[in-house]
Amino acid sequence: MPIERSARLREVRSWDDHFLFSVDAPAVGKEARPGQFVMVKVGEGAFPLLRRPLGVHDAGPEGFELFFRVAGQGTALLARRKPGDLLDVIGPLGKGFTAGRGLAGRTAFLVGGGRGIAPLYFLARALTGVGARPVVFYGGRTAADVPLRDKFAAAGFELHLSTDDGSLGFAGFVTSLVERELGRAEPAMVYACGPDPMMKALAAITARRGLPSELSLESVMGCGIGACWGCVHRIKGGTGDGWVKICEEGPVFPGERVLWP
Amino acid sequence: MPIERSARLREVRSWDDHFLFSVDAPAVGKEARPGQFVMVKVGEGAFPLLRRPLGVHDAGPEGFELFFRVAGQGTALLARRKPGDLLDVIGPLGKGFTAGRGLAGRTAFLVGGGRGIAPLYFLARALTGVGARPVVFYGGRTAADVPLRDKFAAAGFELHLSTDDGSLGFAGFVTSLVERELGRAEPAMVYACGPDPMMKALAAITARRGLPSELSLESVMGCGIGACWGCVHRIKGGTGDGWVKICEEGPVFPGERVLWP
Amino acid sequence: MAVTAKTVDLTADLGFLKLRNPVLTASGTFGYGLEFGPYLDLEKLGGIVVKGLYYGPREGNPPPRLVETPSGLINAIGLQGIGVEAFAAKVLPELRRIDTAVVVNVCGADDDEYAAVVEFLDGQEGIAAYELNISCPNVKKEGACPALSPRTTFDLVKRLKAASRRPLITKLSPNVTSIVEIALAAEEAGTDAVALVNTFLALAVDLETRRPKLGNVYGGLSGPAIKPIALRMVHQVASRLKAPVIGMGGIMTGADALEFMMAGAAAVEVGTASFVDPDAAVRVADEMARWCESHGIAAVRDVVGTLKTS
Amino acid sequence: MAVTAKTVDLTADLGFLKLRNPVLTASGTFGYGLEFGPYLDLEKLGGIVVKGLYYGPREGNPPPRLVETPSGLINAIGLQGIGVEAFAAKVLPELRRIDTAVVVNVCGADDDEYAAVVEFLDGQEGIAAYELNISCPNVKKEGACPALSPRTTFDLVKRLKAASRRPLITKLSPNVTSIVEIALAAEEAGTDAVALVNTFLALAVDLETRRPKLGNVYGGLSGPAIKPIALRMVHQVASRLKAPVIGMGGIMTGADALEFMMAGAAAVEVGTASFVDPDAAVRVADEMARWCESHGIAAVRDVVGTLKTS
Ligand SMILES: Cc1cc2nc3c(=O)[nH]c(=O)nc-3n(C[C@H](O)[C@H](O)[C@H](O)COP(=O)(O)OP(=O)(O)OC[C@H]3O[C@@H](n4cnc5c(N)ncnc54)[C@H](O)[C@@H]3O)c2cc1C
Ligand SMILES: Cc1cc2nc3c(=O)[nH]c(=O)nc-3n(C[C@H](O)[C@H](O)[C@H](O)COP(=O)(O)OP(=O)(O)OC[C@H]3O[C@@H](n4cnc5c(N)ncnc54)[C@H](O)[C@@H]3O)c2cc1C
Ligand SMILES: Cc1cc2nc3c(=O)[nH]c(=O)nc-3n(C[C@H](O)[C@H](O)[C@H](O)COP(=O)(O)O)c2cc1C
Ligand SMILES: Cc1cc2nc3c(=O)[nH]c(=O)nc-3n(C[C@H](O)[C@H](O)[C@H](O)COP(=O)(O)O)c2cc1C
Ligand code: FES
Ligand code: FES
Repeated sequence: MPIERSARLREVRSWDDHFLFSVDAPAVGKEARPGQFVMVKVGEGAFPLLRRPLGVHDAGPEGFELFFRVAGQGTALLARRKPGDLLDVIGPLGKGFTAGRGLAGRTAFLVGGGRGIAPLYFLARALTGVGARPVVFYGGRTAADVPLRDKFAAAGFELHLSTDDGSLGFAGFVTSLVERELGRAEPAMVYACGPDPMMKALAAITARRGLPSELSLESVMGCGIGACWGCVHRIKGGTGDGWVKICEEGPVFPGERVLWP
Repeated sequence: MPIERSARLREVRSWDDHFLFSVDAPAVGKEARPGQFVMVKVGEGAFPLLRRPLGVHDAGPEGFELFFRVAGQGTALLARRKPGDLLDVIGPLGKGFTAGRGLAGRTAFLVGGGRGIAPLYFLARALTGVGARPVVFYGGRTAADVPLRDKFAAAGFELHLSTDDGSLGFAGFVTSLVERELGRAEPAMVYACGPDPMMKALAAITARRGLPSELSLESVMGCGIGACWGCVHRIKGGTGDGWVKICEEGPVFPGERVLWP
Repeated sequence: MAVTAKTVDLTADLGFLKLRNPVLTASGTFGYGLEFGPYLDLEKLGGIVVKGLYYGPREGNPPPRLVETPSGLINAIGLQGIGVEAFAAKVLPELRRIDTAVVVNVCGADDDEYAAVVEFLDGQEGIAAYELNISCPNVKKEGACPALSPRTTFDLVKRLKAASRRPLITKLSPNVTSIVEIALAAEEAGTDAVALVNTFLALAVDLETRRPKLGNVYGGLSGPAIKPIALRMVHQVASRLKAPVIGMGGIMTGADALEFMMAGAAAVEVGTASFVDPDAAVRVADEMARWCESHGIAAVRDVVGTLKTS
Repeated sequence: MAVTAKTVDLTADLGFLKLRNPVLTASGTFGYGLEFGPYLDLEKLGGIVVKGLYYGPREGNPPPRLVETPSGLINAIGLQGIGVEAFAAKVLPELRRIDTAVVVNVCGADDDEYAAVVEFLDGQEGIAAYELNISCPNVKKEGACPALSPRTTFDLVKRLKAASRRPLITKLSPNVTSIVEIALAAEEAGTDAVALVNTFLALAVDLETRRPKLGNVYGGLSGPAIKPIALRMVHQVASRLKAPVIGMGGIMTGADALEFMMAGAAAVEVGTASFVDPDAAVRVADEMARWCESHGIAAVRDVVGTLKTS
């Protein structure tokens, strides 16, 4: 988990308020595993004060990719960066998804809600790498919230789209779409990243069917390295008496261990 | 003194840490008089908090020019702006130099130290306009501190250069150069803008010879519009019991009225 | 009928004073008001709190008087000003022509001077209320001022309340262990409202000269940096007092102002923001109206004290 | 021989403790120390002040526990932690292998728990001193803590001083009217040093939910936003106390740290900065050395208390 103070931003793609950054950072790229994240300095100087956590969207020997949606001041500043700019990132951090050989020849569902799709591309590639069959569910409020659909399709992953307003794909929550597909296929694992309500619903669905799941949680993060205890979530059987540090023991947890308020 | 929230930065020239901005802002440009200044938002958002005061380097119906040297965080941020960017400026503010018809046919000395040269270009043009003969003295620590020499020369103003280290023009303080020239010519007015020590010395020189002078003072400024009382200097016969607001009654004052610590 | 920015009722009621909207300009950050004529419509303000006034003119502190800090500003102006007599002669007549509430920020080197200022101003027309500045950190040594003790606060407010024909707003200092205790003392002494916070006693150092960056050594910190502390204090005081609370400290936007109102402020003052944008106070009021519109809130006063803490 | 960054004497002497350099890591912002192993050389630190410890493990507060503000951070962690026994069993042995001063930040729900923690730790090796956290705003209601009163400060420090075999550093709260009064009480009670400041009690509001942004309602404000106030308090306390002062509050750079030392701090702690840059504390020490070099200062301790205020 090096501190990469001058990672060159190689390429920027954008769709409205969604941005895809390709970053040159071999040290980070080589180490990164699906589900891990990086802490990025979004501003220049001390404003804003804290780094922002962003999931590793993809990674390789030369560097990594980020996919983010402008959520506020920090991501808005980050979105202003241009190719050639230098980024200050720490990572890869946290424990990622388990995408082991055990899944070879089997199907896995990858469920992404909105910006939560970010870490699932890297995961889908890794699963293909171990001979598993990733089926991607990608949902948003409206068509503009699912800009990566072409990228996933082009990569040849089975892709199911949903929008709450029906402007694209299945009309309704992505979790309902998942439930429908669960009738047809029985995945060996369900991976998910998205807003808490989606994760909660999905945890319930997988629990009901006794399906193993891995959920990537979010929280405001002060440090990303386990030092501030600011990013806790209730996790069964974790350390820290119930409040477990997402940045250190997560952000990915088995669905059955995640407790919801 | 309008608030011009989106003045387009038309052109940027730079020499190391000196920058010349040409800004489209008819409302400001039309009103501006030599010696007045503008308050510029240097950052984006609330960082840094305060605007920075910058003298009007030149002005016309279409807008105005700024010439500044990077002195710290704020000017460093401003220096990053690119042509096409929008600036948020208030001005023109303050009372400028008197460059009236009374000077027609007569000589005026314009003495600029370092960045203090900024307001003197506009003044020199105005003086020529009323038929006066501006003689410009432009000094700095070293050659790199007097980047506008070509601009003044090209405009046809009589120009005397000095550097403390002798790397360009007269070797020594610009005030010594002025004293030398005072032996030869007797100006009807001495205008000056520069660091306090230079202004103080010049005030003494002109006083000794009974020459009228106008000095443009500097101070940290909170508002630039007379509201915070943060920019005061001791001025004889001003309002405010000795501590006079530079932004409102200045920044230009007759040399004999300026009191030095 | 749907709420629109135009139809939102922005009026604020302090009991003793009805305001067009809850946004006043904070003392010392808006001059005597008239300076801002060129930049905004003074009649769109909830009110103007003028710069602190002693009885006579005052020199103020030696410069430098200002230093910027991260998201903050330290000032040590030292209440330079023209005094009440010049104010009544030169400024007040102008202000009277403007249809907006004028509040005078009253200062004094001792209790008698506070009383003298109030007595003199009581003889003048066109003043809506007095804001007692018992909390300026820039005049006595190390920020000493009446607002640091419940006793001195009580005594001074009691005396001035008895003397004054106008409502009193007591302006509190944040440089205390329990601002609630001070606020309660002011209320017990009969203040009609409290305003908080004044600035935080602060220091900035120039490494090269090894001297303080301010001529007065210490100064008062204001701006966004202090907002979270000011908001906490307003919430504490508003939860305990019956008297209305006027909140301030780092308000730059309508959202900031609404946070203070949710925390319990019946009105707010905009200070340092007016230096950055001379029209900030009016913008803040406009942004409030638009927020109410987008949230279907017909009267901004319905927001006051609605923060849920359980 | 000319001063170079390498030859600058950075050692700091607290009397009871000699430090490699004046930069310690502030409690609660550096975990138990080991978390930072991957990011900096722990043996380049002046010392490590570990996260606050109660006797037993603690749950801490419900999330959200952090909110960023302009140039600041509000936290309401609530001292979640493993307790001293687990600390002694799992962490201390690791820390003993590192050649750096380890200071334990001691917490307690009441005086007896503070005493129990000290008693237990007195039985452990590899601890240089105790920092008494009598100033955490995040555990009791509205920030209540011993450091808010000279009396409770005096009583607690006196009792712990008598009980402890190690030097005591009393950590003070900035949420007081006179921090000098509290510091003097701690000194009179026998503290070996004081550390200031802890965080400022603060509130952040979420307009949309109308709830506080922190699960604990109030939290503690840290970071550059508070530096000017912290610096003022350090200057006030250092001018009055004989005991050494450890200064902190918003230190991000070597220049910031040197300002605290000029104001009278014998050493400093770096807190929030370690979240932004895990190696911040070592960078701060390096920047100090370079500043001394460029100013021909052979020993950084010669800077302490050199601020000229007249
Ligand atoms: C492990 C992890 C991985 C993430 N990966 C991605 C990603 O790949 N792409 C992406 O677009 N976003 C991702 N996020 C969310 C991202 O960190 C936040 O959107 C970002 O920090 C918001 O910062 P801001 O300054 O733009 O908004 P702010 O102004 O700071 O906040 C805007 C809103 O977002 C909330 N928020 C702030 N910080 C976080 C946070 N860390 N997590 C969740 N909500 C937050 C605030 O409470 C507020 O409601 C991730 C978060 C975590 C914890
Ligand atoms: C009326 C007026 C006109 C000016 N015109 C010009 C101009 O045309 N070109 C130009 O380059 N500069 C000009 N200045 C100076 C300019 O305003 C400062 O250099 C600038 O504000 C520094 O801001 P900063 O954030 O870069 O530096 P900071 O980090 O704010 O300060 C850097 C150093 O400059 C000092 N400083 C800060 N503000 C001021 C100030 N307002 N005046 C003097 N010193 C200050 C600080 O004390 C510090 O020592 C003018 C100043 C005034 C008052
Ligand atoms: C330059 C300056 C001058 C001030 N003068 C006064 C004053 O005369 N009387 C007073 O009660 N408060 C004075 N204050 C305090 C403000 O009224 C206000 O309480 C404080 O600045 C916090 O609000 P803000 O963060 O919005 O500026 C002054 C503040 C500043 C920055
Ligand atoms: C997340 C967090 C946790 C903290 N925990 C403790 C603690 O356990 N004990 C303590 O004495 N101070 C604690 N503090 C206060 C810091 O040690 C320090 O006093 C304060 O943050 C000011 O320094 P800074 O501005 O450099 O962060 C904590 C601060 C933060 C931000
Ligand atoms: S973000 Fe600091 S501990 Fe997780
Ligand atoms: S800068 Fe505010 S009064 Fe001059």
